[in-house]
Amino acid sequence: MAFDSHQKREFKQVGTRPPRPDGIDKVTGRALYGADVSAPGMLTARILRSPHPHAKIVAIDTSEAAALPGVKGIVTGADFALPDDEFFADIAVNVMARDKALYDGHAVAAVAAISPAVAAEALKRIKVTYEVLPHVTDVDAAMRADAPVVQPGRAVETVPAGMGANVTHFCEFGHGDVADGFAKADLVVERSFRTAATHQGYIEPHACLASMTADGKADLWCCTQGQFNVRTICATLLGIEASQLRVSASEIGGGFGGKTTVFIEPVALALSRKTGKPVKLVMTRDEVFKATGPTVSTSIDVKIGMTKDGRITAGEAVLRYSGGAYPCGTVDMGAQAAFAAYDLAAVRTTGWNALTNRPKEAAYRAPGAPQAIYAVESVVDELCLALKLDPLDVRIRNAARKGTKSSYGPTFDDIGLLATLEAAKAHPHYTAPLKPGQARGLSCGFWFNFGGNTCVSLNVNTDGTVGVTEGNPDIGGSRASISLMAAEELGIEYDKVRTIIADTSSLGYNDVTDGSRVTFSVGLATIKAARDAIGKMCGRAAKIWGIDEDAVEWRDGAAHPAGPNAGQFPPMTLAEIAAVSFQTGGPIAGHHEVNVDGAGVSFGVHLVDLEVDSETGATKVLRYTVFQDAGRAVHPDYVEGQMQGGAVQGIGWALNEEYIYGRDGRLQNAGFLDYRVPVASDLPPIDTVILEIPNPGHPYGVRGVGETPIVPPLAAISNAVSRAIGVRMQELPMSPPRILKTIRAARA
Amino acid sequence: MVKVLLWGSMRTHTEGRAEVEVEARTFKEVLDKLAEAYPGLRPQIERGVSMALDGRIYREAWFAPVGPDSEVVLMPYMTGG
Amino acid sequence: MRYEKPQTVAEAARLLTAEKGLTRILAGGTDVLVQLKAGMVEPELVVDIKALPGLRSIVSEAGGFRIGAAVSGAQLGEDAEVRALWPGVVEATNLIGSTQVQGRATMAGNLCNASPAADSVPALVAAGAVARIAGPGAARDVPVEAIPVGPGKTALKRGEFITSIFLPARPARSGDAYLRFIPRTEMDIAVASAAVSLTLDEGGTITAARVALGAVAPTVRLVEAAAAAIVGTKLEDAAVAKLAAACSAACSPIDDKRGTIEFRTEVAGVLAKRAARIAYTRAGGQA
Amino acid sequence: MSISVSTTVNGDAVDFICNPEESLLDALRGRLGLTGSKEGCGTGDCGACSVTLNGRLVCSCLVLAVEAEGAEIGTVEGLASADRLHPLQQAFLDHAALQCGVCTPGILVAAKALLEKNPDPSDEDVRYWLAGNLCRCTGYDKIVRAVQSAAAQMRSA
Repeated sequence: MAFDSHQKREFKQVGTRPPRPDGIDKVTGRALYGADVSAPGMLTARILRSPHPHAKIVAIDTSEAAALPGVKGIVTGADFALPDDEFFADIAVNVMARDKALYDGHAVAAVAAISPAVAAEALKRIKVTYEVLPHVTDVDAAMRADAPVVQPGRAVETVPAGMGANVTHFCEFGHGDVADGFAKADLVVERSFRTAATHQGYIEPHACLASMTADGKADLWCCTQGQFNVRTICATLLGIEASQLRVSASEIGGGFGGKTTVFIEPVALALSRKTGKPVKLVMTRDEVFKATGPTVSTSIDVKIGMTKDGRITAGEAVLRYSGGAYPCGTVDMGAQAAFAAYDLAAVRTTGWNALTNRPKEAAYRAPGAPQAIYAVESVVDELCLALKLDPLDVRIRNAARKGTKSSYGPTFDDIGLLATLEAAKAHPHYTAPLKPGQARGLSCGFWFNFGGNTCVSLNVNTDGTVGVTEGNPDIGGSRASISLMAAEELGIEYDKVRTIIADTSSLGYNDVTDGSRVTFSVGLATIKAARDAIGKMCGRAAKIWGIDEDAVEWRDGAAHPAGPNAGQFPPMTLAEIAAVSFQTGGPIAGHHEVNVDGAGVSFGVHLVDLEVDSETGATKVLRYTVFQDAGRAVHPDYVEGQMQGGAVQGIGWALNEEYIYGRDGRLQNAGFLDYRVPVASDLPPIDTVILEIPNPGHPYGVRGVGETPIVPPLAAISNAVSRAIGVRMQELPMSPPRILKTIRAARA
Repeated sequence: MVKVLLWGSMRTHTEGRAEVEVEARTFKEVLDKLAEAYPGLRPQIERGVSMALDGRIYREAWFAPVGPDSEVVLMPYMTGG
Repeated sequence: MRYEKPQTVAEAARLLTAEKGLTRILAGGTDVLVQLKAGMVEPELVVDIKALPGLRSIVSEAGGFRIGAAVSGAQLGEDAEVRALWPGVVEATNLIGSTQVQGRATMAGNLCNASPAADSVPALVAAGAVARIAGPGAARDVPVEAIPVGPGKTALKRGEFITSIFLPARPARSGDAYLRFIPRTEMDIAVASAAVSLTLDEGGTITAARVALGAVAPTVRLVEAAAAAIVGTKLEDAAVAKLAAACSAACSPIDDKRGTIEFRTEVAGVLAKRAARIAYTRAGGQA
Repeated sequence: MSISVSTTVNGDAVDFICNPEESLLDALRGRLGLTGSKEGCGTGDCGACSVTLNGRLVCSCLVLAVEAEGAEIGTVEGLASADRLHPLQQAFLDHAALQCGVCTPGILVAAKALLEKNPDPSDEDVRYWLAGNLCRCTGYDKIVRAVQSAAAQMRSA
């Protein structure tokens, strides 16, 4: 274990900022994304979607569509296996509805045709008979006993009897006596909050090209965060063996969690199976919004007690999340994360999930945490204001640290929260003067980070270069980080390493690119694969020198004789050993396969200055600084990139992004025109401060960095807006009409 | 015996106890013994649980060794984005 | 769908008149292509008018400018003379969509799309601009405010299309301005908007004004009471307050995904107030 | 009904056949195999399909393919010469101004059009010019820095 764990060392490559290996392809337009490949004889597929939020599918008549010249195949729900396992069954039913359409945009049939125009025409000729049912899209409404039932009988055993039929999930976390804690407080504040569902908003719509032959062999090209997971799901839904389905991950145009599952891939495969031809299926943007996975929408109550000198005596939160039309456990993570930044003697969080007629939730960057932490950090800010306390001092005072029993149970090891808070306090931004009308807000953020199944092969080429084969799609520059770690461990130059992402037939299973796991887990496996190769290279050198393997050590990219009896030999470099590898036993490779644990948790603190136009409710973000513990920043440019990108997604969530449903249960804003992600002119520079508190669970101290940055902006912005207008905002997004209404209501 | 801290909603199936003791030397044994002693926990265990062992979270590792002095906290199986 | 690119106005009119099915005019295409993509319209015939004589030029005429119907926002924005005479109209047009959309979008298209939220239209209405319409009969000139008759509906008859928009000459000491409210800084449709055009006498008193509002009624609205509130004043606070109140009173907006009735009504007044101050300053007044 | 179109793409004369409904983006990607321009929305809201049409920056999803007749089109594929990246491309690599990279072609084409019009833009000029190019990964910070770095380099060249 000692060898796996973090050790202090001097890095030569890690921490530098070389160009990414896939960079030139991406700036020249050569990189191939999901929709960029075609196959000879390919058909185009389109999906027919329910216009109703909730409806019984009485009948589907495809005969007129099938008769249209150029239509080669049509599938409906009946063409997919319904797995016994609920996890897969829910995906299957989401991919193609069976007896009921559960949300506006739910797929009900799909067509493969010789051209996009014919496919579009065919969709119009499919006659679906619906019996429209009452619908519910609001989480609080859905929890009521008299709410329309989205799916009956889906509650897990923890849900107490007597809850509404849409309640599927209940969880509770915490320790200590909260009633006693509140009694010790000088001030207790209790508030309710709501957050809208938001979408990951990746710029590349889902796209795939499927090809399945009569003997059951299939190839699938798709944009995904995890080709192995796509294989598992598609093989299950189509009833084929994993070995027969080879999934290749295209370059991926953003995911943020939204591409950790499947929506269209099984449909394309089923159509290819039916037609005997390759089938390309690309979502429109409207389909992406309507029928892929946004976040949960939430309704949250938070109660916190504080003493006059800023000590939190107890915290309590009730979280009501809806993950759409299917059971969803995201509230677990929200309930665990809500108070993670605090060292509390008494804390209790309870979480509920309720079904609504909305699309099936998919992960979005730290799923469940931003909403819960927004609510908690808002109440902490209100307490600081009321007690006239400095909000950073209060957070420092109450910060979780090594040895703190976390709000979700385990005791924290080395964590970087305190250092991050102190860095924020020492930063010029925190004390910069504000002009009249401007306000400053801040928030802590937290995410668990994960490891997971990881498999890496590292091949030493005879010319002294190295190929690293990994299995996680590169969304934000991870190939560069992996190459850096391989080069570091091997002691060779960065540009001697080429890292590629394998298809599912070329490497063992890798978990999805999620949970901020890639730099941490794939990095760890790469370092160990390099050590495996180093061991073999030391063995070859020992043979050449005629000494014991134990008497060879690896240093600065070369084998050296070591120890008193090793003898005197000039070191042999990797290139020298590789050059004679055929003569010394054959090709040299290193491997590592592991289910990685020990991802260190990550904390961040965000500071924002903004001003609100009190006549229109418009918010202008003026200055923004992100402080985050990265454990070890392998490629600092891409660590900063994660911090900046996550912050801006959070800013969008706080100010403008939301799923807007009409009374008819239909999504009103399924496009980038009215689903308003931040544009360049909305933003100031996003400054970053990277802290490096090594993760004890990684050889180089790496922590995941990708998810934490989306957590703090919601409350940081809300706290600043609330300070600017002098009224506590309690709903996201803080769109101008909502802010103006709040200002007016407070004045009235 | 290993003390296992459960999260709140699991207590319904452990006669209200937040901490239970089982005889186990590994993560897998903890899960097996829990399911055996408290059958009501079985569905959740089958859906997936993680375990924090002395502060480090393990998502699936059956053979992660657990000692009598270890801090063992059961957690829901988690996913990220 | 057929695509035609006629070389003369007569040919264009003939094509449009002859087609029995749905037709669409293509100039910048930034609305038409979105509608095609969404399947909102399925025209039988699209007539590209960009090759018609004069449609891509800006010509001085009687102290004002005749702007061809296919002149893009970007081209208009690069014309220093138009910008100097009607800065509000040019800034309004330049607010339509992104830089990319500016490369194609036209004022005439913005007008004919007949959206109540069209950015250039309130400014054109405030400016007293006149559209020249070609068609099967003789060309006719119509004030821009008479073109849209409801959301997505225009007063153009079968076979008719706009060939140019005329921005008139204006007296010395005149200024105009346009402001819209959007939740972001760019890329949105106006939630409410206001355009003000005014003329001052030598002492800085407003002698004439036109005030138009967008996105607060089924069509862009010319608010005469708002103009009356500031004519004869030097835009003192009381006059500005009256202007804002008159604007808010003239609103009959809807609640939708972009804004509420309450918000639009209030913000229209705020924007009119701010636009009036800019126009006043541009006209040489000391605000 | 198919229409034959003769046009010029990145300086090369090319012909293609298309349907009247097809967008220029469809033709570039589907007919000419130039998949560097991306479709992020198809409605002019994301800028991933940005190209130049007779020197003007446009969304190729909002241009009919038939309108390319006789026109000069510039795409991301035309930015680099055989042995040399455009300064903007190099700056984007040097400044890590891309993460997933799918918006990058459109942003490069748009930024090039900006620098041709305004070789010395302010940060605000860059941000407003690029407001029609959505990037969901970077938060735009490094993009603005990269454009400014390329601009400075191009001014001194």
